[in-house]
Amino acid sequence: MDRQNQENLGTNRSPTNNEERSSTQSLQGRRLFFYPFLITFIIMFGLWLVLSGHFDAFHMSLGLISCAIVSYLSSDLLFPSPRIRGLFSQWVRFVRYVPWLMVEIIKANLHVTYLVFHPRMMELIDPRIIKFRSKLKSDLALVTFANSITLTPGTITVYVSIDGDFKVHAIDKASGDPLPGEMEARMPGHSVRSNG
Amino acid sequence: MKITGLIIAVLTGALLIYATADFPAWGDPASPASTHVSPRYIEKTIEETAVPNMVTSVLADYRGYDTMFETTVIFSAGVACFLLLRIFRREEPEERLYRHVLTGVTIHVKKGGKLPPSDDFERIDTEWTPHDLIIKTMCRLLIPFIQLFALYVIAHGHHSPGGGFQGGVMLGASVIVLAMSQDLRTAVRRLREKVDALLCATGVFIYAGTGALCLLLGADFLNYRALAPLLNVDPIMARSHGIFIVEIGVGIAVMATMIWIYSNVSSSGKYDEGL
Amino acid sequence: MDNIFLYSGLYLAFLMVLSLYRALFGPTVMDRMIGVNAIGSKTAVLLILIGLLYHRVDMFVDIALAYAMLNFIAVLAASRYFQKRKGLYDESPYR
Amino acid sequence: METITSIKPLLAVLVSLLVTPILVSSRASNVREGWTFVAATAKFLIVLSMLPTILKGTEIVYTVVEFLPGAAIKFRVDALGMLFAIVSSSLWIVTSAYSIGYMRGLKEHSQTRYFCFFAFALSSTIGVAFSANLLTLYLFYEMLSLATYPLVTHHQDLEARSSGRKYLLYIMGTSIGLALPAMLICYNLAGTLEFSKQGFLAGTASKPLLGLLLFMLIFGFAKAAIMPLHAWLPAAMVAPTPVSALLHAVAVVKVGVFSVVRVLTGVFGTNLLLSLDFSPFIIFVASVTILVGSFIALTQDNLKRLLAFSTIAQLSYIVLGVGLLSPKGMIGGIVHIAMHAFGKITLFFCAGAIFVATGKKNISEMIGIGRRMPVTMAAFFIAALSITGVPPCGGFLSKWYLVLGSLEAHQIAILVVLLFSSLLNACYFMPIVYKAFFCRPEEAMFKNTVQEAPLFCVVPLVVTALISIILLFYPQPFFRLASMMVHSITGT
Amino acid sequence: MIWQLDLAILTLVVIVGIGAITVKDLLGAAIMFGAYSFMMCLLWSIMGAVDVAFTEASVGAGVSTVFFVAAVFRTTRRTKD
Amino acid sequence: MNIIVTLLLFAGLFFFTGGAVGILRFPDFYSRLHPAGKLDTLGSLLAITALALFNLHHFSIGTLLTSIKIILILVFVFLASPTATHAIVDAGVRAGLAPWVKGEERR
Amino acid sequence: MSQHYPTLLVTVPLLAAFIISAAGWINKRLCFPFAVATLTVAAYSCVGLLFRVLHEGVVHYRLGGWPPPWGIAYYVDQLNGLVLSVISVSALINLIASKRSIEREFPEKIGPFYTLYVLFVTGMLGITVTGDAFNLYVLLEIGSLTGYALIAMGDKDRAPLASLNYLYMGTIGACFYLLGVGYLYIVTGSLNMVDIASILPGLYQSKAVMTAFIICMVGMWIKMAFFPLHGWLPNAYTFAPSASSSLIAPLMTKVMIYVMIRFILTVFTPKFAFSTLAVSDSVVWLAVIAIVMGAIFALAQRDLKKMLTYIIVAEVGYMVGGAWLGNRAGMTGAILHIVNDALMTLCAFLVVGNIVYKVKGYSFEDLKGLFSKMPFTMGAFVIGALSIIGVPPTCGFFSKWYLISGAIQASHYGFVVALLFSSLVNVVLFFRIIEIGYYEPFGDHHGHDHHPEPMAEAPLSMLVPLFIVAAGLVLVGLYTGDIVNHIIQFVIPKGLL
Amino acid sequence: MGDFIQALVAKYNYWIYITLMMIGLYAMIAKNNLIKKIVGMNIFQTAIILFYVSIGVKKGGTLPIIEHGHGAHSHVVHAVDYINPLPHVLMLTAIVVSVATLGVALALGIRIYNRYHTLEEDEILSQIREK
Repeated sequence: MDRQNQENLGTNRSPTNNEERSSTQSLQGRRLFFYPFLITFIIMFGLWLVLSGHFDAFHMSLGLISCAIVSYLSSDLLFPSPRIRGLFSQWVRFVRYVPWLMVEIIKANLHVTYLVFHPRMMELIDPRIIKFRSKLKSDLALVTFANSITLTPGTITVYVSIDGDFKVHAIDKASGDPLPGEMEARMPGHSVRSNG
Repeated sequence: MKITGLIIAVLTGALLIYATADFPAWGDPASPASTHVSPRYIEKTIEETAVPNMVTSVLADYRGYDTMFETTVIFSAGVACFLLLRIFRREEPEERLYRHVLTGVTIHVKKGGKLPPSDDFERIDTEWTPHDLIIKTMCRLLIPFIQLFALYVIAHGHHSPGGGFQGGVMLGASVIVLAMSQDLRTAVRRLREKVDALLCATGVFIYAGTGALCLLLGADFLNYRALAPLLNVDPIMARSHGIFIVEIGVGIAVMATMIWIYSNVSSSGKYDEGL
Repeated sequence: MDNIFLYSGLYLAFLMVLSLYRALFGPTVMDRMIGVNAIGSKTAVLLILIGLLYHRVDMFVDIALAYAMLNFIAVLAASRYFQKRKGLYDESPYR
Repeated sequence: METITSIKPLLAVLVSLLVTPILVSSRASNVREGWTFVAATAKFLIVLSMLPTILKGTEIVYTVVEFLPGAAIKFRVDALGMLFAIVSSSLWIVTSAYSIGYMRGLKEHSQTRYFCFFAFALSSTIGVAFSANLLTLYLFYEMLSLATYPLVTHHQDLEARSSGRKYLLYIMGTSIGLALPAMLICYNLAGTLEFSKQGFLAGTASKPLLGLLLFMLIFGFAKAAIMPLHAWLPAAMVAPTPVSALLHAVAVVKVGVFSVVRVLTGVFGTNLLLSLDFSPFIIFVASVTILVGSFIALTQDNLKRLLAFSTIAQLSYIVLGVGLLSPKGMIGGIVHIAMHAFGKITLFFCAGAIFVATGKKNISEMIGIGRRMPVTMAAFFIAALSITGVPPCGGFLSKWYLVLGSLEAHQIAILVVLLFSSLLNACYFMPIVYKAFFCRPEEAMFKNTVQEAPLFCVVPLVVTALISIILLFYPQPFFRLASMMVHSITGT
Repeated sequence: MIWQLDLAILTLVVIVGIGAITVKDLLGAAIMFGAYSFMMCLLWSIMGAVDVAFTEASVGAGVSTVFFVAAVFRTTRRTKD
Repeated sequence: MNIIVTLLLFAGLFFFTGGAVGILRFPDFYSRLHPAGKLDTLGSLLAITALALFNLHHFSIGTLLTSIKIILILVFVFLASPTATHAIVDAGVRAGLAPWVKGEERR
Repeated sequence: MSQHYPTLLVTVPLLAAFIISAAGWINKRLCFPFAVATLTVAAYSCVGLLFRVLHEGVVHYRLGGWPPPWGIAYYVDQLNGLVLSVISVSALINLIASKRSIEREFPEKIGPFYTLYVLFVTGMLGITVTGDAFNLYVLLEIGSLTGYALIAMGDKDRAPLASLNYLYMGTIGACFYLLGVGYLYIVTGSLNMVDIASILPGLYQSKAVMTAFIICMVGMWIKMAFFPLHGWLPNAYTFAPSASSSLIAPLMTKVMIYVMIRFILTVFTPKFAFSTLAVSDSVVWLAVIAIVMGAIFALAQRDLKKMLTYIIVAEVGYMVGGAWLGNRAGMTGAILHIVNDALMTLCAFLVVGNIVYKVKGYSFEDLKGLFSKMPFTMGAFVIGALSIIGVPPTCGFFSKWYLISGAIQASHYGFVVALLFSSLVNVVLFFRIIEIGYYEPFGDHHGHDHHPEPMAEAPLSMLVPLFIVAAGLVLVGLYTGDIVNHIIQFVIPKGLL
Repeated sequence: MGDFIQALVAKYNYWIYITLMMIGLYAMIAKNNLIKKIVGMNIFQTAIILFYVSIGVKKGGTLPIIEHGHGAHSHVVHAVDYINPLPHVLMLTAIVVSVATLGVALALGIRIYNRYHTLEEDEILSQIREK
């Protein structure tokens, strides 16, 4: 397993990240690697506790070992850049975002269900492809946005470029119109990424 | 051929259906299969091995010998795929393609030419396609969870369904997901082919080695009871722990083999971008 | 309650038949994928239902979870195929 | 009958086998031939050393391996076997000498292989002679077939190839197709394969089955060249002449006949054959072979082919003699093994010597050859007399006994056959001799200068011709052995 | 064992099985085979064989299908039957 | 409790039905993905929540953990399902499948 | 350690396979010594076990310490011991003999090749030694899987397809076997062979048991290439690399015949197989057809290796027919022929390996002039050929002897005729080859060698094992009596006359 | 008729497995495409697994994992209450074997394709014959 190459597989697009990575190899490297590791470890261990349901010493120690292994192997996948600033605020935004999304999803589904069971469905639907550019920058934000679009009324993300170009398939005109709209505004990571 | 196949299939089926007449009814608790050998497994599993999941106890202890060979089957399948498909390219191709990671510009390098050592370029094949952002990111996020779940499955084989094999497959699958969401080279960079092959052998070796260790400690092959003094527990717990050790071995072997087979099949032995 | 679960399960099986129609009769491979994916999402629910019918949900949850994960992998693999082979019906032989 | 255990039979068999590695490894021809002589002499001496014991009426037994009860690799030296062994081992010495002359004279290739397989063949022959049961006999019989194949096909040309095919087809086909199953049936019937004085098949099966077995065994050992399974013998004449001489006048064909004799005496037994009245069948088959063989011989131009057909006819004398089942006839038949061997080998030697000296194969090309090769042709004449059965040669004795035997068995027809065939013999031999010496000068194809074949060729044939004569006056050992044999099986 | 569900899924299994071998497209066959594995997994859960179901879920639904697709990717989708 | 569970379950089944019917009725591949991707997800959401709730019937730490695990499935489905949908639609686009436009035959 | 022989002989190769696999990644040259050492230990254990069995009777071994119906147990009797010894020894000999050709054919993949080689041997040994019906299936799959891979590495054009066909047929066969075991399990509730045998007598009339028997037998017949089911064998063995074909050809079919005999004798007693189920006569007739057809197909071939494969098909007919004659002699013949045929086939295929190594071909064209070019190889070939033909004192004769006498005792003359017919055809087959090697000048029509080489014998490391095998053919023939009296005799139950 | 229905209810699982097995076997023999044959092979193997699992089923039995088993040695376990675990164990092995076979078979298929550029058996055979 070599760490240098691994960095590459993350999505370090900006030159800033590259510079950071070269500094990673210097003295700071170990410490910068440590935080993602630790956070991954904590998340993983929380998950383990939920999964396991056995709280005796044997299983707990197994849990520790397993979490350590996973963190060692994959913490860089979870946190491709060693910087973890702003993580917390992102999470807060995310938690606020989810309930809103839920409501949207239910609305979306009712809409689609209506279409599905409508006897003259063929006349109602009018599929089209909408293109727009999102202001979001980070991968994660883009992906969350794209998935949210997929989950919400009559739209499916067809293509996202790394620069935020979206292609969306909408089932009818009404579904496609409001994009990007409110959803983008509510996205976690929208504000955070501005410093990148 | 179609008619022949049909005739053979129907004949076989007829013979088998004819034989079902003498079967005990489906789900009959008094059938020989349920009364002859299996009751001991059910009633004594806790007493003899301290493992509530009797499938695990039978799998890894009562019939642990089968399972050892089961793992060997997987291992040999991995070796077989390697033997059949792997191509070690000796001669340099006419030209190589390098992609600048940041801009996506592709550079053609003629035979003999060289790029300055840099992380910004990666070697690609003609087949290379841009990564899909959504898939790539989501898989990146999911992989650690899949891995943890797989480890959980291996560790809790005693109490719930699952065990080394299932966990190993999922561990392997996590790497396969990585290979699919990005490309095979990435996955191979994380887990080198040689390491993978060695892991594969190690996993099975752990299993068979545990058995042989019992042999060296004076008991029959795979009789984990003999491990008791070594692990410092009573013989019944020794069986339980023995099962656990073995499951780990199975997990490692299966994981490595799945990755091995996938890498070979998906790149037809070239270890390029793969699927 | 068991009966409700049982009939829900049967109903899910019926829905699977509907999805299966797409899986069987295409017309394109993508349609099949949709059908199979739909079957997959129902299967996860069905697995938990079975667990409830057995009164041993804790044993089935793991399977359902693993199942959900791996079903995703299968779909992923199939879609990856089209990322590299850009033909719906015809194809270029691999060299 | 007393028996003693001794390893001598095994030694006699092995001695020539043991010498083959040395033959293979030796590059120099002199060394090779020297070792051949050593082996041949040793073999002859070992065989001879057993003679006194046998003459005392004791049998020598040695079991090598026992595969299953009653079927082992086992040697038993009795009078009949002794007779055959003496004949073949003594003639090997002579033939070795002759081979040297012949092979060197013609500058043949692959001489090492030739000598090796020759030694191998002799081992098998002695093995057959000393075998104590049908299994051992079959074993060595097959070995002999295989060992002679490279000898027969020595020239490696197309003719040799087709002859080799024919040879194997006949020999191995019959032995596997007929003799082997017959042997197995015998074993299943009797539980043993050990030759016994009264035959081990007595009282084990019905007449039709026994008849079938007899048929299978007689024709199974096709080396006896009983018609219609004779065609391999003329074909095998493509071999170098020493091979034809030793193997197709002595070893191979005699092994066939010997096997048939063993079958008749050791497997079935005279009493059984008499009681079942199988004798006419054997006699009929043998008579037909004698007459047809002789007639065909009359028409041949190639000298070796003529000799081959002559051999076919002569072999059936032996079968006929034993088939008569009368003591005198049997003695005659058995002694004929020896008599015919010495006579026929001389004839072959002569044919070979002519070939070496002149390159001629056909009789029509040999007119006047007596003037060029007087010694050879004289020997030829003596041997021809012996084969025809005219004094002063050994052949007369055996024919005489055969005649007596046919009278004893009240088979006048056989008497006629014998006499008629002798006449035929004279008809195809005498013209050759006549033409060789007493042709008109303008007919003669050779100059008058004496130019014999190499010494190594001539000496052996002179020796064998002399022995043919001597045997008339001193046939004692052979007669003694034959009568011991007959005595022991018939009790008279 | 829940025989009602069992019967329902068994029927599905047979249909999918026939589908998998009749589809005139290897990728389709691979996908159908994946569906077949889902069904089998369900079937085994219904019969109470959780471990087998787990294995089938991980192997059949996950890895085998991926292998199939990978192999089809490396070969061809074309099939005459 | 049971009533809530039943209602949720039935709602989930309703959406599942919508998904299945939608897959059958919609005219082309892209539009079929809408019911398949969304309705099935929501159906899963409702049904699985129902089942998780039902599992808390006999409350204990064990059942609670089990319920959380069931919810984890849900989380996973929510993460994976849109991704899978996207993967399929991406495949369709790359395969060159033209979207259905109004007025065409059903495909 | 001697009480652990039964497990050592399987686990030592198994453990070593993993070490070899790892060693292949570290240093390729380590693989061969490891493999040799492993198989030597295995062979030593096998022979030691055989002697122990001869002295002490049946050896029991409990794996994991569990008593038999619950755990997996080994019962090693004389039959196992004999077959085990043959397998391990021939595998060892072949390993040494094929070192050169392996190194030449797969220079990059030596490690995996030896791994699979040793695993294959493990599978074969395990099948032979195990006393558990299901365990046998797993080991069978090990043997088969490794076998498929080993075969597919041969001829670039043909071997993969042949191997894939083998895989299909082999899987059907193994699945049928598994199905049969399942049928037995459903009526007996046990998987242990001895335990099943003790329960079965009350169930002989059951349709399920009958079907189980038939299905098991059909499965094994597929695996052993019994005539109508032989389709996979000729191509698979012909196009395999010489190291694999000389490993698999002697072992696979023979081991399956062993399994069949084991099932007839131990699991379903002979009484059931031969009396209750009145099919033995038809099976023997099937064997007759197998022998005749095998011989005829062999006649039609134009290359040596394929001809040998059809001879194997015929030989399988010998053994199946012999076993199903239902009497002592026939069964003895079948068991003896397992040993002999393994050696004979090994000898023949080693010869082919040598020829391929030197001449790079095995069609009849390539054999021209080989007697002068490779006299020692061809000498060994002649011995092997004689044994296959059935000429005393080579071993082939004696098994044929028993088979024929068994057939005579059973009054099954069709089988006698078939055996004799095939012997005669073998004479034709082999002497045809000998003629080509003997008469035709070397490199006559064949393009690649115009200047005749006087001697181009295979290297000594290939010749010596070949000679050992050839000598073994004669020695086994000479000691047939001992083998039968001290080993095989005890295997066959007293009830079988 | 009544008997038949009774048999149907008691044995239908076995019959379905036989049907599946026939499908698989038919595909293996009759199909021309190598990968299709592999699919058939897997169906065939799965059918057998189904058969085995069916053997293990017990009416009224629960999963073969002891309830409340963690450390509780006190309560008595009755064999009737649990499904027979042995077939499950065996079938785990069989599944593994089938996936191993699948891997090797696919590898072989790829090799064949790389050589002949087709997966149809008849086309491959005709290519071989042409040579």
